[in-house]
Amino acid sequence: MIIAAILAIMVTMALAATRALLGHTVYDRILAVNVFGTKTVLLIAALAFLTGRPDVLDIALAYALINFIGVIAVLRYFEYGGPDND
Amino acid sequence: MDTVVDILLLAFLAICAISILRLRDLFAMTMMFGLFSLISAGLFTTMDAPDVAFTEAAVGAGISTILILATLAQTSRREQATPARSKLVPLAVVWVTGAVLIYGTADLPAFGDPDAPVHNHVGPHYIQESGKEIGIPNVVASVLASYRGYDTLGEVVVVFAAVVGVMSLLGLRRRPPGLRPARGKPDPNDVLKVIATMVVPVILLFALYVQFHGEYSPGGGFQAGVIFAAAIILYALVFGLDKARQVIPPKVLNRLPAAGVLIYGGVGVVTLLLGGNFLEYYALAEDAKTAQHMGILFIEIGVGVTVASVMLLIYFIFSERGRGKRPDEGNGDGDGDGDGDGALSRDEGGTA
Amino acid sequence: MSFFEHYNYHLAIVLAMIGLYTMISRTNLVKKVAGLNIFQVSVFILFISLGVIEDGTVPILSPDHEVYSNPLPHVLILTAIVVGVATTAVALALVVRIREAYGTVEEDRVHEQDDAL
Amino acid sequence: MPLLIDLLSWALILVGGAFGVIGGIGLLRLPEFFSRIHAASITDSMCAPCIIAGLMLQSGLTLVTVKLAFLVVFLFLTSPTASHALAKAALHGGMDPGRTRRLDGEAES
Repeated sequence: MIIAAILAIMVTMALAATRALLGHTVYDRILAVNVFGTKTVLLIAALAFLTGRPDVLDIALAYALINFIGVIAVLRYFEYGGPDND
Repeated sequence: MDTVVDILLLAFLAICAISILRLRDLFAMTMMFGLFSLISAGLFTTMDAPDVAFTEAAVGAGISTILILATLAQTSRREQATPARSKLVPLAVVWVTGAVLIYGTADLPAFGDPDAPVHNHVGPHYIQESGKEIGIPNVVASVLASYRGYDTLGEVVVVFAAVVGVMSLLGLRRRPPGLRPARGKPDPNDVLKVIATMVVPVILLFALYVQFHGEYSPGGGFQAGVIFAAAIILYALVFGLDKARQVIPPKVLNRLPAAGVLIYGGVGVVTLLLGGNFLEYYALAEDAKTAQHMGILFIEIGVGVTVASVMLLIYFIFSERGRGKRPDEGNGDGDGDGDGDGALSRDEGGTA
Repeated sequence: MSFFEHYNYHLAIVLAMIGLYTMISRTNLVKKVAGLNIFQVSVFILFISLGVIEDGTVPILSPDHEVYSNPLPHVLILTAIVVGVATTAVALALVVRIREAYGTVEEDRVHEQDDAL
Repeated sequence: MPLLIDLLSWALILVGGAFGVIGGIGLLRLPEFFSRIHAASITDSMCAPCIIAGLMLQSGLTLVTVKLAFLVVFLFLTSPTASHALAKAALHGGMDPGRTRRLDGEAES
């Protein structure tokens, strides 16, 4: 059953990756990359259960926060050209 | 199942790499670059290398992406079209290289083969004996910090050397000639500020957990340092550079990379003075396992301090260099004034 | 058969080829740095692939598991990643300085200005 | 009782997976950026908590559950924030929610 979840997550990742490739606007890409990032978090959590080593869940946590920081950084640079113009 | 995930992730990686090659909008390219790092980190997880995945996620998707963005803010946003140069030479070089490498893999043992030479050298020793000799479950941490502690000292010094290089290239003068200081528009994004105040302490706490739990689960000084730096970078992004600079006074921060290397080397000197070899932790305490624990704890602290302060310093140097407005604004670079009119935010996705 | 047993190595080599092509065919310096990073990641993947053992698990000792993947490549690559980001930072610092000195980050423009001197 | 928990967990994981795919299709098929944000938010606010809740039921009361709970709280805080910041940046960057309907696609092909 976890395999079903992994498959669903992979399909979502593929769809998000397609959107990131098609793009049109930079915002679409950022959105798609954000979705892809959260799906990677889920994929790692599911894989941890599939392989029976749930202690690798720390990586999923690190992903979640790095993903957030990445999106915020891209937005700040894209919108204002840096963190200092505040 | 593992194989399917593995091949799919590798296919994603290849697609991502091709789009990095083709995109002319460098911001979009940076997005794909972050995606590339995230996917490769996922791949490392499926290949049973959680420590590597951890580092790649924090470093590749976090710090590298932010550094490329900071560079783009100071250079140009678009790649100029490549002039009519022959594409044949690079293509030929690449195909020949690829063919030679693929020919080279023909003699390698099959993927996952337990009888491969690489698994019959020191690997089995680490796995079978490290529990008795070092006494910590995470074999990667014991190899990194104890068996090959001398190598890791070298790596830490390389990281230290990198910050010295960046500092001498960019940090000595805080503003390049011709750049005048400017204040941008105030940013009223309160939601971000509230969430950031809630999230940043949690990330710092998580970094400490990764640092000190690294002997029992994936983690250690390298990962913890990067995550610690990422938390403060998030703070800088939301609240501005000046406020983030106050978190750690520049005078202290400038000395921390050296302090970390000194802690690491200092452990080695202490073991020398206590009668052991350089970085031979058994001299630190009576009980062998306690001695190993103490040694690993101290040098991981040294690694963490160096990596965190180096990443922070590099980020601060890059963004302080880029603050302010350029006089020659208008040829599409900088994008610092944020008055994009829709046309600015468009890019020709993948048509390059 | 044995050709397909190396699929992981082959895909890593494909990535290396893409990275190398990005580095030598594009003139934009930032893109060259991105290509360098792709190449780096391909080498990391190759190394980690070498350490994989079939039905192995994460190299964190636990009483329930017998077969672990080889920890040595993990250690090498872990430190290589951090050193890689350090070199990337130096490369990007050089790019910023080149832009300040020449007003462009395109390699052939820089060459033109050098030749004009 | 364990059977009930198992069933509940599988149901949650399946529902989560379904929401993920639906959100992914929406992300790909919806016509413009501001409507795509909605699709993306579904995957963040329904798919992730459902799957993680299902995994939590699987793991029982251990440190793993605590980590998963931590993960779900973190995602629940940050995902909407990221979406919000993204929408705001797009608006700020000159994208008009009413106007940009199919323009992108036509300009592209």
